[in-house]
Amino acid sequence: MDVLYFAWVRERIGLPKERIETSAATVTELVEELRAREERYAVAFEDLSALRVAVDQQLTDFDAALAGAREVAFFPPMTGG
Amino acid sequence: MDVLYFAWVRERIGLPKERIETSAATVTELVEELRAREERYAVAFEDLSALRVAVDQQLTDFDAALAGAREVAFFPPMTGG
Amino acid sequence: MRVVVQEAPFDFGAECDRFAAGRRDMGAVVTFTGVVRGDGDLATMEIEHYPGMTEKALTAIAEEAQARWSLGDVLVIHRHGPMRPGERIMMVATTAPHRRDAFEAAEYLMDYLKSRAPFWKKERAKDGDKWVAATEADEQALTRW
Amino acid sequence: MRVVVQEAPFDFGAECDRFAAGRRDMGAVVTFTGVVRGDGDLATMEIEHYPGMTEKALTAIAEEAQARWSLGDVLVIHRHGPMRPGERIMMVATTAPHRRDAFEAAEYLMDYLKSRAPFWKKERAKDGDKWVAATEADEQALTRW
Repeated sequence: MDVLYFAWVRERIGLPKERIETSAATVTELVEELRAREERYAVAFEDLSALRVAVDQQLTDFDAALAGAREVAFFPPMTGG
Repeated sequence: MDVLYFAWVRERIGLPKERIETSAATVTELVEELRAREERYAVAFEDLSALRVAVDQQLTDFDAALAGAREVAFFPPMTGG
Repeated sequence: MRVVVQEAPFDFGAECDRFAAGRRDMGAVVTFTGVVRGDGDLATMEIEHYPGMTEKALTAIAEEAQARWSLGDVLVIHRHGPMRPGERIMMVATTAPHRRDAFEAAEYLMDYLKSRAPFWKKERAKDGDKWVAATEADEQALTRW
Repeated sequence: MRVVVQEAPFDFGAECDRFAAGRRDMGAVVTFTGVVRGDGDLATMEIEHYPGMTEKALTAIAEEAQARWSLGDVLVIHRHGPMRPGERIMMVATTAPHRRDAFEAAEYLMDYLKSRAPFWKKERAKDGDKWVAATEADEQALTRW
């Protein structure tokens, strides 16, 4: 699965995108796996209320299932316009 | 005093502007004078609820006093924009 | 603030561009233009106005908008005379630090100049001429403000 | 409907003019453009986005506007990359037979693309860089619709 990071999430983790092999069933499980990896992930995912998630380029929430997902992205609340 | 007519009021009365000597104290009194003049005025001023009035280029109502006024205009509700 | 009453067409794109140019202190620019709709067999729309009062009424409406909202600038252009379907009748534009002010002020300008500026529209069609009647909806729109 | 995501500047006046051209069936045209405000010592504003999702999100927002209001057409242009104060970040434009629809749809587009399209702004100033935080007011704006 491709995992993408944007804005300060990208900066904290130190890369924009990586390929991850995971059997996580939900976004929350994926976040737990990432947090356990290294300090920079733990820091980036410290406060989930400050984060948003998209699965296959659709905004969703952290309960979302990952079955069949090809791309998950994490980022702060959007500031377009 | 200059009296001006616009849109269908102008068409019914048959002229855009005329000079009138009047001692009418209010717009309503001026309207009464005009109505008494000729049929075309009576027709134009038949239904005052369909008319608007400006005194010296300020929208006002038919109770407005005419003391010192130089210009009175009658017209239908406006349709700008 | 700029208020223009003219018979000649105006260049909407150029006016938008000029109005928005160099607004380093204003985050939001809203423009509106009204177009003659080619309803039915409309040949021309003729707009009569009250020279002198028109400019005063539009200026008063623009000043009131500036008093009510935190705006950078206001532009009002309104034509009179004959126009064909597709021609642009008028435009308003507002700038503000924040978008909500710019949008609300532009809607306010439109609502007021629709019903409180001395313009009257006559539709000329094959089957005759007709003065456009003011609508209850347009009068109602003023109660918002 | 036209949705454009690009790094290059766009010509606001030309886009307004082209968008409003030939709308014989549409009485109302509303445009909005957002400008980088030169607050404080801001040197550049840098906009990051999510290629692929950005286009999908903007298209979905524009489609929803077309479903909710009686519109003729919708235009959305949004830039990414570095911009200086005074540069135009984005624009939306709507046409509708009636002005209220055109205004409301343009405000809806702005409210949604502010908080639901994947863009993130970073302010670069002399005393450091800072990600722009989403505001409670912008999130609240969505509850209107």
